Amino acid sequence: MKQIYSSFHEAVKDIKDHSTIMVGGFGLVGIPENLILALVESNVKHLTVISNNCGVDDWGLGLLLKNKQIDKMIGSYVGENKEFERQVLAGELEVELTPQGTLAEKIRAGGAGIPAFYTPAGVGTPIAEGKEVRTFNGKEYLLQEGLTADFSLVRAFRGDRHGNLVYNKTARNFNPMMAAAGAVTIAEVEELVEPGELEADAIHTPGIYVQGLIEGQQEKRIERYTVKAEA
Amino acid sequence: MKQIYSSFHEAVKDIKDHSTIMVGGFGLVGIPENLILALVESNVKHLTVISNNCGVDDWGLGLLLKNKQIDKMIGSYVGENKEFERQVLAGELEVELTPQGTLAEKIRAGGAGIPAFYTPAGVGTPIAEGKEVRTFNGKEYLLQEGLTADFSLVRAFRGDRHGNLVYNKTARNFNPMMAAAGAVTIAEVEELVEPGELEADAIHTPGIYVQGLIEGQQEKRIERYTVKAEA
Amino acid sequence: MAVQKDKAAIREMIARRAEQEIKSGYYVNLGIGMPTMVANYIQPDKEVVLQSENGLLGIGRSPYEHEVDPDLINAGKETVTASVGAAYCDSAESFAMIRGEHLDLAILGGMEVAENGDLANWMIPGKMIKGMGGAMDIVHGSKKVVIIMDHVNKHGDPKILKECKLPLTGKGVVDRIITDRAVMDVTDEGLKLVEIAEGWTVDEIKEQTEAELIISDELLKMPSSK
Amino acid sequence: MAVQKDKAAIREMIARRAEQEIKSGYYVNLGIGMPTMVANYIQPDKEVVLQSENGLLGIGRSPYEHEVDPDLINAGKETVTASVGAAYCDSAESFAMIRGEHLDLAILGGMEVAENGDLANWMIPGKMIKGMGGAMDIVHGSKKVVIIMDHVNKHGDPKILKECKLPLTGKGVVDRIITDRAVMDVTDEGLKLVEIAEGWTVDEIKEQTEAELIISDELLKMPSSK
Repeated sequence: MKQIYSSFHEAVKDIKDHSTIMVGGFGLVGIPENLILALVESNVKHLTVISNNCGVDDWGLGLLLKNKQIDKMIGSYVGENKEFERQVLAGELEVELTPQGTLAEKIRAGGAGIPAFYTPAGVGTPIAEGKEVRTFNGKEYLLQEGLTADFSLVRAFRGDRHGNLVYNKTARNFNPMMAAAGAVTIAEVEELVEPGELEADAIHTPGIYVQGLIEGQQEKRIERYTVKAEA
Repeated sequence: MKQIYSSFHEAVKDIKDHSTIMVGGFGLVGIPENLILALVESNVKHLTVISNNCGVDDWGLGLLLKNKQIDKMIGSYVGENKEFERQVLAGELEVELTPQGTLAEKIRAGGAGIPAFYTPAGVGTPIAEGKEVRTFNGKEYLLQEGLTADFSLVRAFRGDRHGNLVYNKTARNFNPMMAAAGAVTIAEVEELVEPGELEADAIHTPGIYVQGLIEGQQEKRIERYTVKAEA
Repeated sequence: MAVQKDKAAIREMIARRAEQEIKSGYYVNLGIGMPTMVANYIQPDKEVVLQSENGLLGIGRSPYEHEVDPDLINAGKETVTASVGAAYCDSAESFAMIRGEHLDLAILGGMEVAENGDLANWMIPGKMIKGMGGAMDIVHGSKKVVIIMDHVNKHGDPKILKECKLPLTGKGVVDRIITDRAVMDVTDEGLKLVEIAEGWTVDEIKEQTEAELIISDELLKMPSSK
Repeated sequence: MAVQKDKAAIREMIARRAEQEIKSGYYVNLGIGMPTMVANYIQPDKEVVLQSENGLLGIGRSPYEHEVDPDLINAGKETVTASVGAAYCDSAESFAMIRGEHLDLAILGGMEVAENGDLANWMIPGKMIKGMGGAMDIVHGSKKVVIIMDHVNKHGDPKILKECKLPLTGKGVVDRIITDRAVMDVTDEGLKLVEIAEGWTVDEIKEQTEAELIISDELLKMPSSK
């Protein structure tokens, strides 16, 4: 049975200054909302954050940013956040942009014990600078290395006490790879259930990747509310 | 909607001499039984077969072997098959042994457009001969290239007319990676259902990887029947 | 307001022309912005599966208000629905589909395209870099990559160039360019003009295109927006 | 029949000693053959998850006849059950767990082990090669790799050597060796004898071991099979 935290404060208390953390989510979908809030409260500093995006100004990772807790951000798209732009231009924040598919694969590789792999994305672009280019079957590829983290914070729909996780719809995104790539993975779940309640054939993250869990209620803010007018 | 074949004969009719085929399964579990039988009947020759094992003497890929349809076998364990041994010793069959995890990852890479990756398995062993060895973070790794096939034959539990597949228990094994790595992937399913019947969050092989499907009844032979005496 | 309306009409014309690239049975990735609009014009008799790189194979229409699920968005972060027979996956699997060339077609926006198929569509030096998102993967991952964009920029300068000036998204990745004025193919011989919009002459298009244009022997009229 | 019984007793003794390597909360991969037997001796108060590289995290006991499911086997191809809270996965994910060092312990059989931790357990030149299966991945993929085997071969010759003669499965991968006569650890200083079975002297073990043995200051008695 995995550790079940009694508070979000307790869940993040081992995350120290200068840690590298992965945070699941695409935009604001599938982010571990309360773990992020607890990190803001903990006031831990000099974080390297690996996440596809960096939240918006007043929600998600944007809150860590506003509180100046992040030294370096590794992601693929950071355009939703004005404070991000200000800190980069002011030299307060280092940013490493990585093509989204490469980022996903680097994290997957990190969790899977693959130190490096070749990918076509980025050949002939600024991303290729300083990277090995190698030809396979007449096509050029870049060498990219795997990514791991001291802590991974993920958000799942349901999780059981063995650490098995199931995600909902597009809230899955980067969460499963990050769960595998964190030395310590903390899962915020919408619902904590008993072992055996999740269908063994339908588990997205096997429990081996998860060190602790906590149930959390999600706000699930929507960035681009887009609807069809009722007929 | 994907092609639904009316017979196993029709399903394999495009597989010609000298094709490279991947065949799902671990031991006799999760093998596409009727597609293999149809290949035997088709009498197609000079196949390169990529599969973890090569069946047993009278079932699965062993039938293709007995009928001398295989020129080369790429797998990780071929010890269950006496005819295999005879053909190798007689120089009739070429064999390329690959560590099981490396084989799984090579097939996953092939389907995912990754031409090559590094892995620790095989460093300092006969597997490393002729392969690049490279050090990352003080540890040695081998370069291994991705694998693809002209045809992949997989066996699923349920499949829908969009090609989405779900596997049962340990019959999943190599099937999902092979489904993605075949230029043409043919799925033998125990039950064909309508789109929408499979839970969208629980699909193992998204339909994009599958070109055609056929329903087939499985014998599911057991290699090592092991039971606990009833109390 | 007249200009506004013209802009919308032009975007619709481009989107409708782009829709013709989509054949029944195709798996398609539509980029953020104008490419997303193409979905609105897909002929109902075509069976098309739209992929969203955030992990959805089978994007459906926009939800009615009561259907909105905050866990269900497209790559542009808009709330969407899933089509019948859709499948969700994680981001690594989603880009495995893309990188492994399982998609038939990607329709993306562009800032600059060069005659050799180079594409620039993600950064302008000196301006804040927002990031490439999935674009650098998607340009390598589809059997056909179509760029839709205005033929010239707001100053009237060409966007279809001999060489891109902006940092690249991908090298030699574009197959076809569709603009408000023309359709051009990247071929081994060079950039070939294959369709021209009503109201424009070949000479005018040549003038508005920095890249050398080969004129197709079978030059067609581009369908207008009406 | 006496020999037969002895053999079984020796295997049980090794398996029971190997079980002591397993701590509560561990994820463990047990190799095919004698290592699989270790599962029979896991203390009921320990919470242990057994991984099977063919795609099962959470191997349960053998099935009763009415429970047999041909789609549910272990890596030794024996029918098994799944434990409560088990998860199935594909082979790539299964080896991602292994290669990514998510397992706490692997217990495998061995033909030869060298004092530097080299392991040979998959092929004998001149004999038909059956294949390495998952062994070459598993030896790299666990926080601790324990080899269980007879101390000497059937001719009485050492199997724990200065250098392996057989083709390797992995280089410098073994952490601990458990035999019918001793327990040895691979350390930076060399191979260290840490436990010795009843009925054997240190000198006898040294004689039966080609590798140079460092004798632990805290040499323990190996638990006997009773």
